[in-house]
Amino acid sequence: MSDKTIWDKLQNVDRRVFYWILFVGLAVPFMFPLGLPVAVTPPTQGLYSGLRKLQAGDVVALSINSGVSAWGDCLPAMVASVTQVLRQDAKLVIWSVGYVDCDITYREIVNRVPEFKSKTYGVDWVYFGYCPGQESNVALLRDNIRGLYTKDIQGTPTGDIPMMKNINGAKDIAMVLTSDTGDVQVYYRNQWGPTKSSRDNFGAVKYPVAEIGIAMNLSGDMSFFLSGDLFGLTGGSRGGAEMEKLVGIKGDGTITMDSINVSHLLVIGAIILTNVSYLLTRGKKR
Amino acid sequence: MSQIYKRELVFLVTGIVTIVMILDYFFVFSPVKDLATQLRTWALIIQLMAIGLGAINLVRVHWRNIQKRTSTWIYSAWFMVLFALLLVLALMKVSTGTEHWIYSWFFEYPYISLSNTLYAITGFYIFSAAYRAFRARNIESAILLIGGIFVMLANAPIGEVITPWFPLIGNWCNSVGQIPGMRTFAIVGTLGLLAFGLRTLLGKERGFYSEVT
Amino acid sequence: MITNVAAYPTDILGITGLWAGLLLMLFIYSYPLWKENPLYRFAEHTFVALAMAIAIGVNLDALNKVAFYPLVSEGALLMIIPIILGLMIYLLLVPQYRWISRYPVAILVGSSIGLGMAGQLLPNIVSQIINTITPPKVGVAAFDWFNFVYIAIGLICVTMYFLLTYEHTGPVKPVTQFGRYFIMLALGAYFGNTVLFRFSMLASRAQFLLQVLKIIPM
Amino acid sequence: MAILGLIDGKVVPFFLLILAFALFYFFMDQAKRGVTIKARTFPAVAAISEAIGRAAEMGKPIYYSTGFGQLTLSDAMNGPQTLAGISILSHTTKLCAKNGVRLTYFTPIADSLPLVEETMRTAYLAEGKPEEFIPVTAINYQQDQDSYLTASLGWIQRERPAASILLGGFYYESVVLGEAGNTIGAMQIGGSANTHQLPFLVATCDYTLIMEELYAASAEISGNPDVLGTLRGEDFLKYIIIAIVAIGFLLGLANNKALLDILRM
Repeated sequence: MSDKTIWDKLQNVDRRVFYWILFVGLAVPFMFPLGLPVAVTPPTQGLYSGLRKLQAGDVVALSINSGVSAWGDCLPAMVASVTQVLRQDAKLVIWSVGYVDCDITYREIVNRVPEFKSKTYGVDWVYFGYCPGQESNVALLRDNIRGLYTKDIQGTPTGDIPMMKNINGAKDIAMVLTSDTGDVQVYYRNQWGPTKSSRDNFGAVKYPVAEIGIAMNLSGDMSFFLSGDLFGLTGGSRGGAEMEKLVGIKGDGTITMDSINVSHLLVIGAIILTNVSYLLTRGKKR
Repeated sequence: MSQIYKRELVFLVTGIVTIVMILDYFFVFSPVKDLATQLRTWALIIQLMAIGLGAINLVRVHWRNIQKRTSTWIYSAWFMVLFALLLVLALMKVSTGTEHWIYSWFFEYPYISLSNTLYAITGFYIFSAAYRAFRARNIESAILLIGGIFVMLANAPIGEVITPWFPLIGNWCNSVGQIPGMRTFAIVGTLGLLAFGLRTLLGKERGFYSEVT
Repeated sequence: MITNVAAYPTDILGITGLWAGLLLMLFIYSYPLWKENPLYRFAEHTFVALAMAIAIGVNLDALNKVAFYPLVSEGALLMIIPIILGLMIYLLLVPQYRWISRYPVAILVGSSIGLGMAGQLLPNIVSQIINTITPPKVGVAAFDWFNFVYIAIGLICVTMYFLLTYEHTGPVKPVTQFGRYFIMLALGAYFGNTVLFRFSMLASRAQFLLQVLKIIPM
Repeated sequence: MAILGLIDGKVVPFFLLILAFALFYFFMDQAKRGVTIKARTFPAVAAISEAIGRAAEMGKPIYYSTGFGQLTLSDAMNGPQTLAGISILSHTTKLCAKNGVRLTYFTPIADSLPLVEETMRTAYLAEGKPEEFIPVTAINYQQDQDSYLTASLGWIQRERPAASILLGGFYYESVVLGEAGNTIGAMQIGGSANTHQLPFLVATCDYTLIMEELYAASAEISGNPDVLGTLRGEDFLKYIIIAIVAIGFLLGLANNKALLDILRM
């Protein structure tokens, strides 16, 4: 009927066909896991080594700027990092300048890290919740945490929280771990960058910031890792899987890797198909 | 006279705030620092309070749909009911500090699930975008394609199972290959911003502060 | 080895919540997987209402922390100014005083442009130049020197490509052409990375579907 | 040691800022004196009028958005992009008013509403059609990135706009909006200074404004000579940067770190 070959048709396949194949392709490996090995990359190793240098009593700021919607990418690495921080007997100050739903992320982290059970709230960790305001907030937090967070999430005035007695800014905090889907790590680098941390023996010239990011930002952030502006960096669920391997836990990062493998093969297959069909049909038209 | 209040003074306020922010960034001069910190807090408060304006716009849009009986009016009505219910619960939470179980339920399950769903919907679209964009039509798109494929195979653990070259080349693209492009983007973007900022400072960039009548 | 602790909910709220979440997810995905339809519209309007109400609650909470609490409990009277500025934005709704609403906006514009101009110079220009011209350490592999040359030459080519007020002709033409190649490689690499991110998001949704249906454990 | 009271490590950036301002000012002055500066034309800007012509023929609306922009104008990275997007919105609205095309602007940024509303109102007024501007249909606000995206997707399928214009601080919505527009065959014009979204805008849009082009486009639209002067100033700065990189590169090959020490001041 029509002179269209299969290759012509392939160039204009209804995109919904791909969507169905993709969704099924992502789901199947959860039921039948393959368990391929994961190699650790230098940026993830950098984060882990940085955490290993923490001493008992050091304060780490965890800035949860990724929403629940980015759990797939950020939560595994956050859980693994927090586990390591607590194993080093360091303290945690947790806040968010990014997302409204950080309370749920925070709760999930506390649920998933058994190390919290042996710690005391207010002494070993404190949570301030979310405050909208982005970069201006980060700039405020550098010098005056109490100016932004007058109370913690339970309503205790910040000055009355035992571990916050001597902490009010970047100079009292050993390092920042920021988990974000956008540019919050940039805010910390730009705003906190010139400030010295409480631990100058940390070995970093710049203020120690590590990014627990989404894979998408990995190539952009990579140059900051190479230049030393970030001491560590994990990208997406893959980074999470690497962190889980280093810390020695089995979490969602490791489990998701199989799906990632299948879906990547699918997209590469589709790209090969489109190129073959493109080349074949182009030859014919000449 | 009114033109001054309506236009020139607005530019003046913008300019002063801009300069305070610049000075605060570069100099250790405490009066400027205090002023800048104040202004940042003010900006935050203004931003927080502006949300009501958005809510009014949204409610007006849906109210109009209902009034005009547009094709989607029934959904607008559902929006109104749900919004009213949740708004009352949200205000209750703010004033009393305790969360009503209906509010927590809506927040923890439907809201979270929906925002995850929307965030993940990109997975579909990126698939079809890749299908169309990664076609080697000329040298440029061939380079795009090669860069993309190698990085994907470096990211997925399966790449290194096939051959160790995939992560090697992919990681090179990631850590070195993309740098000239991305770095220059950062540089020229900032230059563009500087020019745009100066135009705003001098009151030459009036597009967004359009003439008031 | 420690495995994550989470379990399928047993209470009615948890179970209905999971199923509501799943249904809404399927309604939304009916858009890409099928087409725009009444179920999608329902989910769309539900979401818009939810997001708006929740955001109002969150913003009021934050206002309380940043403005009202210091004003009332700590006597920070200066906080009255931003509150008045914030109220001024609502004069947009009153035709004859509409222009007043620009004053608070002017503060926002000034602070973003000021912070942006000052804050981006160091990381986006100076640091980028420094990183480009810092030679590899003595005694490293020849490959690092190759990277050093590659980045510097690439940067110059791409910058030439962005010249806006000079024609790309004569000897500049091949340079800008190379600039485009460098750009394409960067865009390709970025695209490839994003694929991983988007797929892991979608994978966790597929995981959620299977978990709610009890096909795999929570 | 502090130079002129400048914070350590910020000396070079500060002088760079002063240099940039001086250059911009110099070329603006030159342009005012009549030195002609021709900026490279951006196909994306010309495409806006083409898109509106198409919409007028088809009797379909235009979708316009400035993106997520971190939900506020006061964001240092995205605020200026949103403002540039609103500047171009002003131009687009004028063309729409002239051709009788319906334009709907979608945004999740509440504090930009005063600017947007005034911009659009003024554009209609300039075309002598103030009564045709109805804020409720022209501006569609949604709180939050995700719900803004849902509403946009629904609107795009229901109204089937002839073109979708995406200029501003975009985040993940770029690829979704881009592909959704492709599905219905809309003409697409995109632009952002967010590096992370450029691959998708380039892949899904017919015309793209990359990084500084977004800021420069509003200069081109205005055609104002002293605005074009700033573009020449930018180019001059690029030559300076190229020179520094070239010199630094040669010094680097010789392992001389003098220039690096100066830049780190």
